[in-house]
Amino acid sequence: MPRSIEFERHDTDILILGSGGAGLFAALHAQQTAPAGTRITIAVKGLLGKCGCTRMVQGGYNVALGPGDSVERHFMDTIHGGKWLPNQDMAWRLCEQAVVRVRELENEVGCVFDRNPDGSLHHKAFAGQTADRTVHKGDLTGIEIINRLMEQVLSRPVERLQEHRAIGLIPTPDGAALSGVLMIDMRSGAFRLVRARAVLMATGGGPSMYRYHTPSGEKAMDGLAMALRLGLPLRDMEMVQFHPTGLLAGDHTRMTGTVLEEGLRGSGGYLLDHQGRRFMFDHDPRGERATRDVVSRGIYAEMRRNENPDQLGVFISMAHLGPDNVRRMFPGMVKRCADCGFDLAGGLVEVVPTAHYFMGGVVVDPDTRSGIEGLYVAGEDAGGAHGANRLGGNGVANSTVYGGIAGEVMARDIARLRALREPDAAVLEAEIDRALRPFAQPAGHVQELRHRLQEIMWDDVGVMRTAAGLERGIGRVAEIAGELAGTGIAAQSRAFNPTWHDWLNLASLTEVSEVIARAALARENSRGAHFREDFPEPGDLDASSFTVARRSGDAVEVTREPVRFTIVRPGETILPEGEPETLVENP
Amino acid sequence: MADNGQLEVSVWRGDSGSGRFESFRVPAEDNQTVLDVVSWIQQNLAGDLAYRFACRVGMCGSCAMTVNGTPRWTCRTHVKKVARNNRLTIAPLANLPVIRDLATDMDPFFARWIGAGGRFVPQRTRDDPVAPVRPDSPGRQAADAGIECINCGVCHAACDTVAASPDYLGPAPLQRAWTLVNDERHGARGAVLAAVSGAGGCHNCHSMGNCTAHCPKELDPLRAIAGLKRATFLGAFGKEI
Amino acid sequence: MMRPHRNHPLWFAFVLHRVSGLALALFLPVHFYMLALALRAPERLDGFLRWAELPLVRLAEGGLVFLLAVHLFGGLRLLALEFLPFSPRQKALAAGAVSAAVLVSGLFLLSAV
Amino acid sequence: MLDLRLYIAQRLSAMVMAPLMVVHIVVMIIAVQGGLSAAEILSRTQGSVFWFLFYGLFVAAASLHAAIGLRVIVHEVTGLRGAGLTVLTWAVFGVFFFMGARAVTAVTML
Ligand SMILES: Cc1cc2nc3c(=O)[nH]c(=O)nc-3n(C[C@H](O)[C@H](O)[C@H](O)COP(=O)(O)OP(=O)(O)OC[C@H]3O[C@@H](n4cnc5c(N)ncnc54)[C@H](O)[C@@H]3O)c2cc1C
Ligand code: HEM
Ligand code: SF4
Ligand code: F3S
Ligand code: FES
Repeated sequence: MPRSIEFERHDTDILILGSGGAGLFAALHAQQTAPAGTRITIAVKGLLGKCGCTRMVQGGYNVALGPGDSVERHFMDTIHGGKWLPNQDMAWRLCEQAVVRVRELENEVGCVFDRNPDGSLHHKAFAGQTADRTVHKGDLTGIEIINRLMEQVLSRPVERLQEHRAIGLIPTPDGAALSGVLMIDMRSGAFRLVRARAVLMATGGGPSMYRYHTPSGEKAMDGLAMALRLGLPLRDMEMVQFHPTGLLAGDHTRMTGTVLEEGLRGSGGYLLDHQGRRFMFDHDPRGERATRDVVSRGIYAEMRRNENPDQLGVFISMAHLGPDNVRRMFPGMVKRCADCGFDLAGGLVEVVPTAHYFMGGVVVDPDTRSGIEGLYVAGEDAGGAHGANRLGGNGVANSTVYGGIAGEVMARDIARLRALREPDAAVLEAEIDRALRPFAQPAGHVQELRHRLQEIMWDDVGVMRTAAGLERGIGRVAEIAGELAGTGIAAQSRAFNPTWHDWLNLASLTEVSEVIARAALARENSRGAHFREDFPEPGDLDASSFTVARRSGDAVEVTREPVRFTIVRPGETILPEGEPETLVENP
Repeated sequence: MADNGQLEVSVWRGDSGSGRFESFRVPAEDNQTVLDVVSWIQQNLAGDLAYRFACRVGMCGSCAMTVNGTPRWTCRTHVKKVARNNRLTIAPLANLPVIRDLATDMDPFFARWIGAGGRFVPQRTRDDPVAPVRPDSPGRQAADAGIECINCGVCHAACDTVAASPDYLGPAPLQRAWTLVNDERHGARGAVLAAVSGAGGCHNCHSMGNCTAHCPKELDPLRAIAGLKRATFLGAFGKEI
Repeated sequence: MMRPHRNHPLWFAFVLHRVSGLALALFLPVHFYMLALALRAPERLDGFLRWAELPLVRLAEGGLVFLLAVHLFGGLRLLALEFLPFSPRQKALAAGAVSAAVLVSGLFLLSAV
Repeated sequence: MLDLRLYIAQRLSAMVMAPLMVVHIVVMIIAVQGGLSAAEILSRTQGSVFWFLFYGLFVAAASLHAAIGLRVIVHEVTGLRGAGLTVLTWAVFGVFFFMGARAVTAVTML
């Protein structure tokens, strides 16, 4: 290959990117399904099982195993939550397989979810659901799931490439199939091309291009940026879910943006403006207990109205429930706040809406196959299952269900995908050049650029959007992209160089940010997480369409495709006749 | 905070071969964690400072380092809690190979985790209903006591027996083994007891309690290991525990 | 040498147990040797015992009893920790073991003078 | 470097020694009050099957216990392992047991 920069090669049969719920389940199922001797490799940006958002899941996992609940009911809630935009076949499979997956997690993987005194699974009520459906392990559900999955994977013959960052999906020269994935071995700084017969992308989205965001620190939309560069179609890219209560502790601390859990509002916490007034009833009769999108907009509106320069966000106040009660009910949250200097039980803690989850993603079929041979996508990287909004508890269900499916499908497909494929040398070279770019530029300040991108996205492409703001945002994001291309990094060694990876993160975030803004501009109505001040109505549900963005050359094109109501149409339900609308006392 | 608003931070730089401390001045802030300090140095002064974090809220256990001589999670350690005269000394976690600067290789730690039998062996399948487990049963309570470990390696770094005896499985893997011994659904309790009874097993623990004293999750590996010793001892005399 | 992560009672209890165990292991053979002399050369034993009347030696002997007591009670604490239902009050037990040891060896010294 | 077998041996020997040592200390305190002499000790112990078994048991247990204890310390301090460590353990046991046995026979027989 005509290159000055060396790269190493590695071949495997099944390559999995990411070790969240999707990646680990894929590895496990691939190992269980594939013929003996199949090489399975899991490559991950951090340490296996110790990065990604699945580990951070607090609330729990939605599964229709609770009293009176049914897959049909879970499905209908998911469709309603998604404002009729979900791919119904994917949503159905999600709800149906969640039941199997939770049994598998308990019976085969070894997780223990909280129980009722009689020994049966405990289900709690999460907002937006018509049944008690969410299984959990205290408020640290993700740790239980990932630790147990990690043990299963670590104790099996699965090859590990830790601190390996995927930077490019490399197709075959004719572009008909995927050859492999270009990676950076972050520890040594070496490039490594890993060819595989089947590749799963499970890098987990993660909208960290917003000033306030919850996902784990290494997540930067790498997967979607790579898919975009390969020319794959992405859907629902305007759909960014904000969690209403992220901690606000200043720009200098990584604690800012992290989640204060939903349960605080659910159990009666107040949200107060800078004068100490409860404002949520101005926005919704349910007050603080309204759904995430409504509360996020309520807070955002309040923040805009607020003229006190010393206060950016609003306050959450729990003290009226009795500080000792609060300490007993939310020990983890109280301690976490105390560790960073805030008194949640007795005082006020400043909060802001914080970017939490990305509903958009690569267009896939319900078997996780993408538009190109050899590439599969699961978890937060895949679009379709959630539509305009994700129900709390459906995120981890989605990643574990579809990760498992991907593992099985890949293990079966490799019988067909026999040979390893040669890479397109030009694409490979271009990706390496792209990654090395900062070493050839005059040193600048990557972090400052990232802050600027985050401000732009928060201001112009955030909780509430307008055409003018989005257009301005698109222009400003392009400026950032331009500046980044000319910004170098001072440290020249490629080995374990976090600033290089900050640069690459920002490159991914900028690429995807543009797409979010363009998709948001294309959707001239308000559904779920997407709110247009200039088009506040949801539009005709029967004529629902979803956005599809695709890059060709340097331009991003957004088209619309009608939603196919394969299972249920707006206004209809698949619940049996006579079923109550909800089984929850106070939904 | 600081009189001059500055922290004096000494950071260990180097690799598995050699290293030394390097000094940095970092602006002090109100809500500042040790991880924020390290990040600030990387973002502003030393772009190639190697360190690791992920969740930033005490869930992933990636960010542990030695801060003023003590192993800690850094994302949830407030500077005010540990700084002495506005000084901080930050080094990589002890008892693990250093990759570079503040990042250690955690593979040996996880190898021990699996070596201690730390993996669930099923007796049911995904086609069976979920097993009933009474939350107040003594076994479940014992397992719950240690189940929230985030495998941060702080206890591993704090334990002098780990330092002295390279084969020793160490507190966190042994604690996981104890949760499995108490998990009535686990299909290989005997195998776990056998795994922790070898030359590097639980019997090497001297109950020095550094693990329990430093676990950021306030878990008690000391107690779990005592449980394993008792169980294996009784097991050797043919008594199921 | 003293690293801050060791600054807690259970670690000191461990060190005390190790030091006392080691000292006992070194002392005991000497002790056995002295006693064996009773058979082969009683007069040397008597000489030794006279030497043992010296106050300084008395004190040293007291120290050894102290070591034995420390190790004994510390050992009992460990046995209790490992074999009895676990008590979270480890620190109190460690302190108790040391005070019991002080008491016993104090008694020994008092009765020696 | 302490597996279950060694652990059991060490803990059982400790359990055996504990009551023996309590008795021993009590006897010592009483004895010291009267001032020690070789004759006194010997008159108390010589020819006594009880004291022979008492101290014999102690010597056996202590030899085992100390050998294992030193084994642990040597391993942790010097890193010695494998055959060397095993040889050392048995050597310590041997020396202890031999010297102890000599003392017990001296004190209780003849
Ligand atoms: C704080 C928080 C709380 C949440 N609570 C809940 C909840 O209660 N219930 C719920 O259902 N959902 C919840 N979610 C959402 C849920 O966590 C995610 O939807 C889901 O876990 C995503 O799983 P995943 O496997 O797709 O991605 P992740 O778990 O994020 O895993 C992605 C993996 O890919 C790796 N990766 C990223 N980029 C690269 C690259 N370039 N190369 C190689 N590897 C890469 C990452 O390091 C990571 O290992 C929460 C999310 C957050 C942030
Ligand atoms: C009197 C009753 C005794 C009891 C109850 C007892 C108890 C114990 C226990 C439980 C341990 C294990 C400690 C650990 O694992 O950290 C131990 C270690 C040890 N004991 Fe004893 N012991 C007794 C007498 C003795 C005697 C007489 C000697 C000397 C010959 C001795 C020498 C040692 C040594 C050298 C160790 C190793 C210490 C270490 O590993 O840190 N013990 N003892
Ligand atoms: S026991 Fe505590 S200190 Fe040890 S790894 Fe687990 S969480 Fe960390
Ligand atoms: S610190 Fe080490 S010695 Fe035992 S009690 Fe904890 S594992
Ligand atoms: S960054 Fe995850 S525990 Fe600190």
